[in-house]
Amino acid sequence: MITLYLLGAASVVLTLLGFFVPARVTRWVAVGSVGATLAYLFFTWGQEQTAFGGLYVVDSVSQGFTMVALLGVLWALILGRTEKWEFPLLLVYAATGMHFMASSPNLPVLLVALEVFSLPLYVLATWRRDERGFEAGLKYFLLGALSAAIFLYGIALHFGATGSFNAGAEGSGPLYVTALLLILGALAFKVSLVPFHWWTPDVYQGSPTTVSLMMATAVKAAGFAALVRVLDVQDQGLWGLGLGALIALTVVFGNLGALAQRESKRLLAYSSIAHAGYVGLGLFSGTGAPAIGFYLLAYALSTGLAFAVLAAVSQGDVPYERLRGLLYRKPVLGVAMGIGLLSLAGLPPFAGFWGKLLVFLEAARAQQWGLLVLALLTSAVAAYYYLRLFNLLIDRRQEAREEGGAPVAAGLAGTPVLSGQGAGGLSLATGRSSTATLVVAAALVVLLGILPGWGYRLFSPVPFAALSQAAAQPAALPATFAITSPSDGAELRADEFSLQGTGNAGETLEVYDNGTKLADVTVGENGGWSLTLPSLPAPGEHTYQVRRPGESEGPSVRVKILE
Amino acid sequence: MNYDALMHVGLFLPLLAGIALLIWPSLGRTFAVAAAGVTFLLAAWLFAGAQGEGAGYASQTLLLEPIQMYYALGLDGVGLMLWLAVSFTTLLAVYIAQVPIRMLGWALLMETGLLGIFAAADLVLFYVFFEATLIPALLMLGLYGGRERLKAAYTFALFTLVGSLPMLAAVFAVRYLGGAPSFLHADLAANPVSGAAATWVFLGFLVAFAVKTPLFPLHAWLPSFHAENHPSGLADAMGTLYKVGLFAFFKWAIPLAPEGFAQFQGLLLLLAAFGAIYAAWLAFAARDWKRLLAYGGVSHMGLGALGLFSGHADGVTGALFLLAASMVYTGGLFLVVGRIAERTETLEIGPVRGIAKSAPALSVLTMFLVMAMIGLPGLSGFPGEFMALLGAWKASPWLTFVAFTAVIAAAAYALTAYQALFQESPNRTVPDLTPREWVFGVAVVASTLLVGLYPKMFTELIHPVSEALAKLLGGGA
Amino acid sequence: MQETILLPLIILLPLLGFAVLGLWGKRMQEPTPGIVASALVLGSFVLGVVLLAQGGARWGLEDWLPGIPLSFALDNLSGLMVMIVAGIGFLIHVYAIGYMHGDAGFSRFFSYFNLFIAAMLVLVLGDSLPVVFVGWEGVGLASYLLIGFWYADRVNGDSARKAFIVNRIGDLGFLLGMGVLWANFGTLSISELREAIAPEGELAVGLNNAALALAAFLLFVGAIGKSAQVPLMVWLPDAMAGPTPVSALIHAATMVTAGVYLLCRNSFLYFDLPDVSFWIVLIGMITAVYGALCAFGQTDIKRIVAYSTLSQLGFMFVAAGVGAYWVAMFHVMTHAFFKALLFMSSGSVIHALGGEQDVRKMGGMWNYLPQTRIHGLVGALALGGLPLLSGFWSKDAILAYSYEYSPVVWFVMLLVAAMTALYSMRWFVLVFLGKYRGHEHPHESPSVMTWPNHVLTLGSLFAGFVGLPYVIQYKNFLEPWLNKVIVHHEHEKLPVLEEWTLILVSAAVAVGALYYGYRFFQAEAAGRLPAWFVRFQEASLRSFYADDVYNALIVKPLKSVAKILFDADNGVLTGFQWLGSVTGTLGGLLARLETGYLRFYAAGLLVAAVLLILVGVIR
Amino acid sequence: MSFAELLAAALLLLSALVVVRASNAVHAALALIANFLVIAGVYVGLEARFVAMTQIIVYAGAIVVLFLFVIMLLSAAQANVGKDMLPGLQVPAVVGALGLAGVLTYAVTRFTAPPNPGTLGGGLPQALGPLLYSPEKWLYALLVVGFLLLVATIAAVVLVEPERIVPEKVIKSASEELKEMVER
Amino acid sequence: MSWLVVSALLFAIGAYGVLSRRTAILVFLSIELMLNAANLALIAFAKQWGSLDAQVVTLFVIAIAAAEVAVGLGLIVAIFRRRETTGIDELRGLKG
Repeated sequence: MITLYLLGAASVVLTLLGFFVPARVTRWVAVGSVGATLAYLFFTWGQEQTAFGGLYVVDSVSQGFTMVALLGVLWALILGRTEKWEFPLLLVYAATGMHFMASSPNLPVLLVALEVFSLPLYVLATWRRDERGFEAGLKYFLLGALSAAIFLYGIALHFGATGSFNAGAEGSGPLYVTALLLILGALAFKVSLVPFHWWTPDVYQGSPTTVSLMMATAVKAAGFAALVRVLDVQDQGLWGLGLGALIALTVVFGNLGALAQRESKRLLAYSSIAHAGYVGLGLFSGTGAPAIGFYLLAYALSTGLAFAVLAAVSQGDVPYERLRGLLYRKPVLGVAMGIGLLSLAGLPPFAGFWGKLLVFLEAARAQQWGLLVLALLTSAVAAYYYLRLFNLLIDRRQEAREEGGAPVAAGLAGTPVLSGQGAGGLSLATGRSSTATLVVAAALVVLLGILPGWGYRLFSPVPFAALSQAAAQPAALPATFAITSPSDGAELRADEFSLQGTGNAGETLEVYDNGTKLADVTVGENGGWSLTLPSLPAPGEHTYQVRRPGESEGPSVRVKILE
Repeated sequence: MNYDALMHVGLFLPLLAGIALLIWPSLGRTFAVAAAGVTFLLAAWLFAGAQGEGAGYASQTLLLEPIQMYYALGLDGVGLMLWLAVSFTTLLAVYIAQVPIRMLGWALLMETGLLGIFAAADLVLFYVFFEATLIPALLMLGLYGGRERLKAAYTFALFTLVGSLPMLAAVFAVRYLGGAPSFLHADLAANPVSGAAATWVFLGFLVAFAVKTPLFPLHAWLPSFHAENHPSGLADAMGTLYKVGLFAFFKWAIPLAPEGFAQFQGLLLLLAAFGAIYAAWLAFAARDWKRLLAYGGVSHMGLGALGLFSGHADGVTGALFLLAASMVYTGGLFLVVGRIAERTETLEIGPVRGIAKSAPALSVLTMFLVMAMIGLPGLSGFPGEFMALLGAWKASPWLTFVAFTAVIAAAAYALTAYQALFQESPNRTVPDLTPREWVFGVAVVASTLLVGLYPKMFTELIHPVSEALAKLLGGGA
Repeated sequence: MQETILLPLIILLPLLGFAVLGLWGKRMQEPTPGIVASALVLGSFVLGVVLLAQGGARWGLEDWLPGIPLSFALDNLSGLMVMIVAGIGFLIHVYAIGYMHGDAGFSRFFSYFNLFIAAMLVLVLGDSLPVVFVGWEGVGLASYLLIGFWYADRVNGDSARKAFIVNRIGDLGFLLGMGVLWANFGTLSISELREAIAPEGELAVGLNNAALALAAFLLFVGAIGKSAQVPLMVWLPDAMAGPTPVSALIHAATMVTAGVYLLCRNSFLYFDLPDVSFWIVLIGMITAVYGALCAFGQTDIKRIVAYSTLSQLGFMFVAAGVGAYWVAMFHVMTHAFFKALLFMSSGSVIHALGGEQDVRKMGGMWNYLPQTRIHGLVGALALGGLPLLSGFWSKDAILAYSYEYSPVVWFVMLLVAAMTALYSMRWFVLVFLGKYRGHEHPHESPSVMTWPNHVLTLGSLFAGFVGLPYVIQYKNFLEPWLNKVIVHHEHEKLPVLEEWTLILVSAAVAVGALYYGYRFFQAEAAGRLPAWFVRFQEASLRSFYADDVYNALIVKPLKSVAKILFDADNGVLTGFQWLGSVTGTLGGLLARLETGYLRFYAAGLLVAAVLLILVGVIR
Repeated sequence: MSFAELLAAALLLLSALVVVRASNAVHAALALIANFLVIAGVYVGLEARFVAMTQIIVYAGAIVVLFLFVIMLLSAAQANVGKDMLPGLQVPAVVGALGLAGVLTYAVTRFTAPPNPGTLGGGLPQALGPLLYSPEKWLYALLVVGFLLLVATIAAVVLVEPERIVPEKVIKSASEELKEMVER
Repeated sequence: MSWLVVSALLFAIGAYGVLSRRTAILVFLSIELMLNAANLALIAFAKQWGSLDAQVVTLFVIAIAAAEVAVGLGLIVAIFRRRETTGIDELRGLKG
């Protein structure tokens, strides 16, 4: 609850404070309050709590994903130096909205929370008040409204099918499936899975780099928090195929599209689409939440590094030429960008690799081999365009000539060159504080790369023992057990007669003869079991059935016993 | 004596030294040589320690609990030998190469990666080191390479990355289809994958390790990697150490999916044999020393691969011994070529002739290493090649014949190049060996001679391990 | 056969010489390196003889390579070779002190010389095949270093490289032979192989004959490479580019006979394989004929002797082929004496004429070089097979055994013996008789060069008497001594009458050919040769175009294919890059989907939603 | 479906089509108001009287009026301004809409009414009130909606705020930049 | 029960409106129409399920619509002031 109060109070105080104190103070108050919330979250880790009749839930998903969201917002706050005090205010509003979204299993609340953090984003997108800013804002707004409408209709149908507004409600039949898929579509829009991703490249490129940073990191975290809750439904069959198609398209489009890009912000937009696809892989197995959380944290830090460096180069477009030889001109920026790119590419010593590994493991655990191979192939393609950017950094050839004639270095130092910038426009993120964030983030990426255990523990809900035990037994496959011999309809003499069959290793099953329980049998290590009948069966028709303890039906075999 | 602690220190010492060098290059070369030297001493100490019970060391601590992944290191006979080879060659490289100090830092970073590859006893940890070593190698090529270095960097990085991604899929498949409780080598080997899955798993490993052996079609990145690297030969020597394909096949691919290996054995033998003769043939037409050595290396590894894939104990021992030995002398040759390039300002074979007249010691040193490379008996090249031949013959006589014609081709291309540079009527005078180069020369010559004349101290350790592998494949001793 | 550390000492002495002279040779004055080297070789000779007298020795180290021991053994066969190598080696070392006088690389020469002796001793004393192979390639290396000793000019460098590469082809055969034996018998130590293959002198029953034949043939390929038999003979004539002591030691006495030694050492393998033996005889014959024919046309004094070595090696292989292994070793011994003598006397002549090697610019040495002329005469006569000289006895024994094998072989070899006599006389006449055609003022060589020749002359004269044919009551020492070690078929004696006729026939042929040669080649000295012979000599000079054929058929195509493959290789690379560009263009197409129109996006969104629901509901 | 309901449904669909097809923006807005009024009537029929009231007052009264105001402000009466850059989009639009309608009707008609529905009590404020304000029920949601409205107002203000005159300091450095550019 | 079908049709018509209209305001109007369709469905289901929760949610939806309109029209006005047009096809700076 405290996080809720902290964020709420901060928003309200900031709204009023803005009129009395200069913009710089509001910015630091905002940074202070978000930082405090983050610290609080960190220290009260693992304390589960539900309030407001189940509408506000504080569990590992909420804490983890809120942390990632707040991280993104905090980073944007520090980088965004501007004269107008509303900028930090809107960011805090967005942060609060994201917390609402991450910590509520109730669908209408999710919808409202979605709106709460989208509205400031629409405005922030147009912050630079230039041609492209407004275009980005409008596109994001209209498509956002459209997806909200779809979300709402999904909620209505969901209510129709299940009678409840809670995310994880069980249901079946076409109405429920349509509802679920509509909701999935709306949330897919938010996290930019492919058929719903249209807005991402244009909006990331149009809005100021600091805001794009926030979008790439925080918005994705909030979106996936909601997705994790919505898709927590037991029977995966309902939405499995739909999500699989989305992810396959996302992974292919995101990576291949990125190959043809000429401008680094738009490239990072495509890369964020691709990464959304990889995260989606984790949704299939029931225990995917911690893996997704860790991936998002690693992704947020890495892509944050990339965006932060771009923010230091220019708030507008950053064509490749501007980055050539950055390592030699601005070593700190170069190294930070390098680490970010390598981590995004998923190279081991950095956090990105562990994120990918964990998510792919979840996919492997859910037997999604097709998607897994596709993801791996496309991440090879991804490695190419990250490497192309990386090679630009270390390219020693002549320095890039910025269009304004002033070499990039000079552009970094002075205030923004007059290019239709409103007085309140965002200045470049070259202050001491923003370079500090770069160093901290880079350190975190490397630290998580070396000790992924800590990062993962941040997101895992169940106390460790239970989880590792869950992971130990090979695969929590949907129950497949059967009787293999004797075959159905066989005629056997009474004496040479025993039952064999298959099941999950280490599981106990009950064997019934014509409805009466004969004996319990435990499945061996190689997934097979056998039972020699205690009492010789009476001649005549017998139906042998094997069931899971506590269930009423299971596969059965009809056998005729001769004299 | 707590050897495990030594192992951990030995593994991460170069990393720390490397980072220190990157941040404060003013520490200078002596610091780098000291770090590499201590690592070598540790490796030697570990090696000596293991002589007794021959078991080696193992230590594991949980790194990522939910997926049962351990930070597990295990050094058996093979690992110890390769540790010795890697640390010795790095010491030589760092001691002799005239390079910007920061590049030494990258080399030390790479050394940790390599030591990690050979010591990792957890599949995911192995994958981490396998990929992590790519970064320093890529940076050394990208930052300090020649004109076409970016293109070479692309090809090198992409070959490795695209190669190792199917391996990641194989890592998952091995764990989840094999039913092993953790990623530890012992558990994974205890329940290998069987049936159709084994083929796919092995294919995954095959692609990644073929790039690193390098086997025929996937060797395309090697010539440009070596040709474009820093002329001093440091990056090339480290690159030679990075050819871990054979070891990786031996330790991870074959034990984890023996049935998969059985299916691919024919193809692999063919590729190895073809690679050996093809690369030797290309070396004949190479116009500069680095490409020649690169192709020579590929041909050598082809012979080793033939031995390993034969599935017989002596073939496997031969392959591993050849791997370790070739690290020392091929690395040494690259460094010597670096010294020659510094004297004659060119790596081409041809323009400069007859420098033996003015630099006799240099010519003797180069002659020695060239002879080691073409497998002259009595030097460290021969035992490995010979054992590989004995094993390979049992697997397939014809392929062995084809592959080992590369031994003849080796004599041809190596001596032609040697003669062109050292022997004809001199058109230049170059300074002879400096004291530092003398020390380097003596070290390389002594080690090659010792290992060549008395291979028993290594084969004794390797043979039991390769016999176990042979038994696993039903190949017999 | 006692286990003693002294045995490896025989090898270590010259090895020590190689190391010491190699590192500190430069600091010693002119003759000391030569003296040190010769002393060490003498030391190992004495040690060898002592150990041999004590009934041989053995020394072994288990598991040098897994399953392969590092073991040395000195028995009668290797004892004989040790005596030849160390004995004649010592003499040639002494001779070289004189010959190499004033050369810049004096110490370097003697260090390489000692390396050669050490390698040859390893080859000879090795008891397991890989150890023999170490020696085998060791001598290859030493011959490479010594042929290319004066590496300054390109010709020497090329011929050294050629020698090494052709040897390597033979070595590959040796390697593969070892592979076969290892695959079938699991061991490579010669004594164990002997137990496995021929326990009591007969072939063990139930052996895989095909594998045995393959192993034997492959080892024979190794022998062909090392002993310069027909397919791989091109390197021996070019090896004359090295200094004369090198030619004398390596390309006459020791290295080239290693092939014959290998066959005799592994006689348990060959003695019962008729088809492999047939091949050995065939190749031996062809080489003998080819060598003899080429010797006629040569103009370089050393190349005449080189081709004669080629021919004599043919003889030895025929002897081994027909099963008379001890005779082959007998011919190796006698040949070592008179061939070394011939080379060293040629060396003295070259030394006397200040480096002149062309026989057409020599002649009339008879009256300038008092001692060398005797050496030359005895050498030529021994080579020619003058009865009672060593050459005659060993060659006659070979002819006798080949007669039993098949009269055709005997007849051909008789012809070759005649030709040998002819070209040996040609050599003698062109060098020593007639008047001096050059314009140097020849002077006799110093005593350090002539004394070794004196010893060799004695050897050439009396070496034959250790193995006289049975008909001559004089006891034959060599046959029983060697047959204790060599596995061979019991050889039933020819009837006395036939034996005598054979001896007389070969004696007559030899004397006739010698005399005719003496007369015939006076004309060449005066330049009045019959036209057909001159044309024959041109072809023979080019050694019947063997080199050109090899270059055209093998070397050139290999080089051009290498060039093509080299360019094709980065074809493989561009193949992969093309793949990259394809994905690039595909990416371009996908990126163009982002048309920028908001309504297009909205349409995409809704259509996607509809499809998603359809997929979900229908399934 | 009684006659009145059929009539209401027809009216709804008709007015919706007008909103979508009208060439004049004002007509579209007015049609939307009509649509909302009819829906309010339907709500009353479905025992949701309070919602019907809010629909009329807030939705029809405030929101659409705001639309009308903005249309007037921007004098953007004529609906389809500018050249149609994507003429080809008509086909997917129609097909998409029909597809959507088909799928949704299919899904909706699969609805099976639950066995024991609760009583609505005419959807009067007396029933809705406790639901809305009791912490156990929807209070939290209400708070969040309140917060949303706060955000909306601030966002709207920021969007349409004119360029504020900026304190002295900033302008000077901008001009320096200009001078510097000129010299270089 | 038929109200559900009507709401579905209304939703589809709204969707058609979004795709065919070429000015921002009218696109936004169609989205409002879609929102209303959803509201209608909610109320219809409330009637079937007999639960008042759905009606509470409808109220929230109206509030959301209000908030959206506020920001949306603000954005459209701001764009109009900058580009003198409300046509959405002209705004095509970002693509590729």
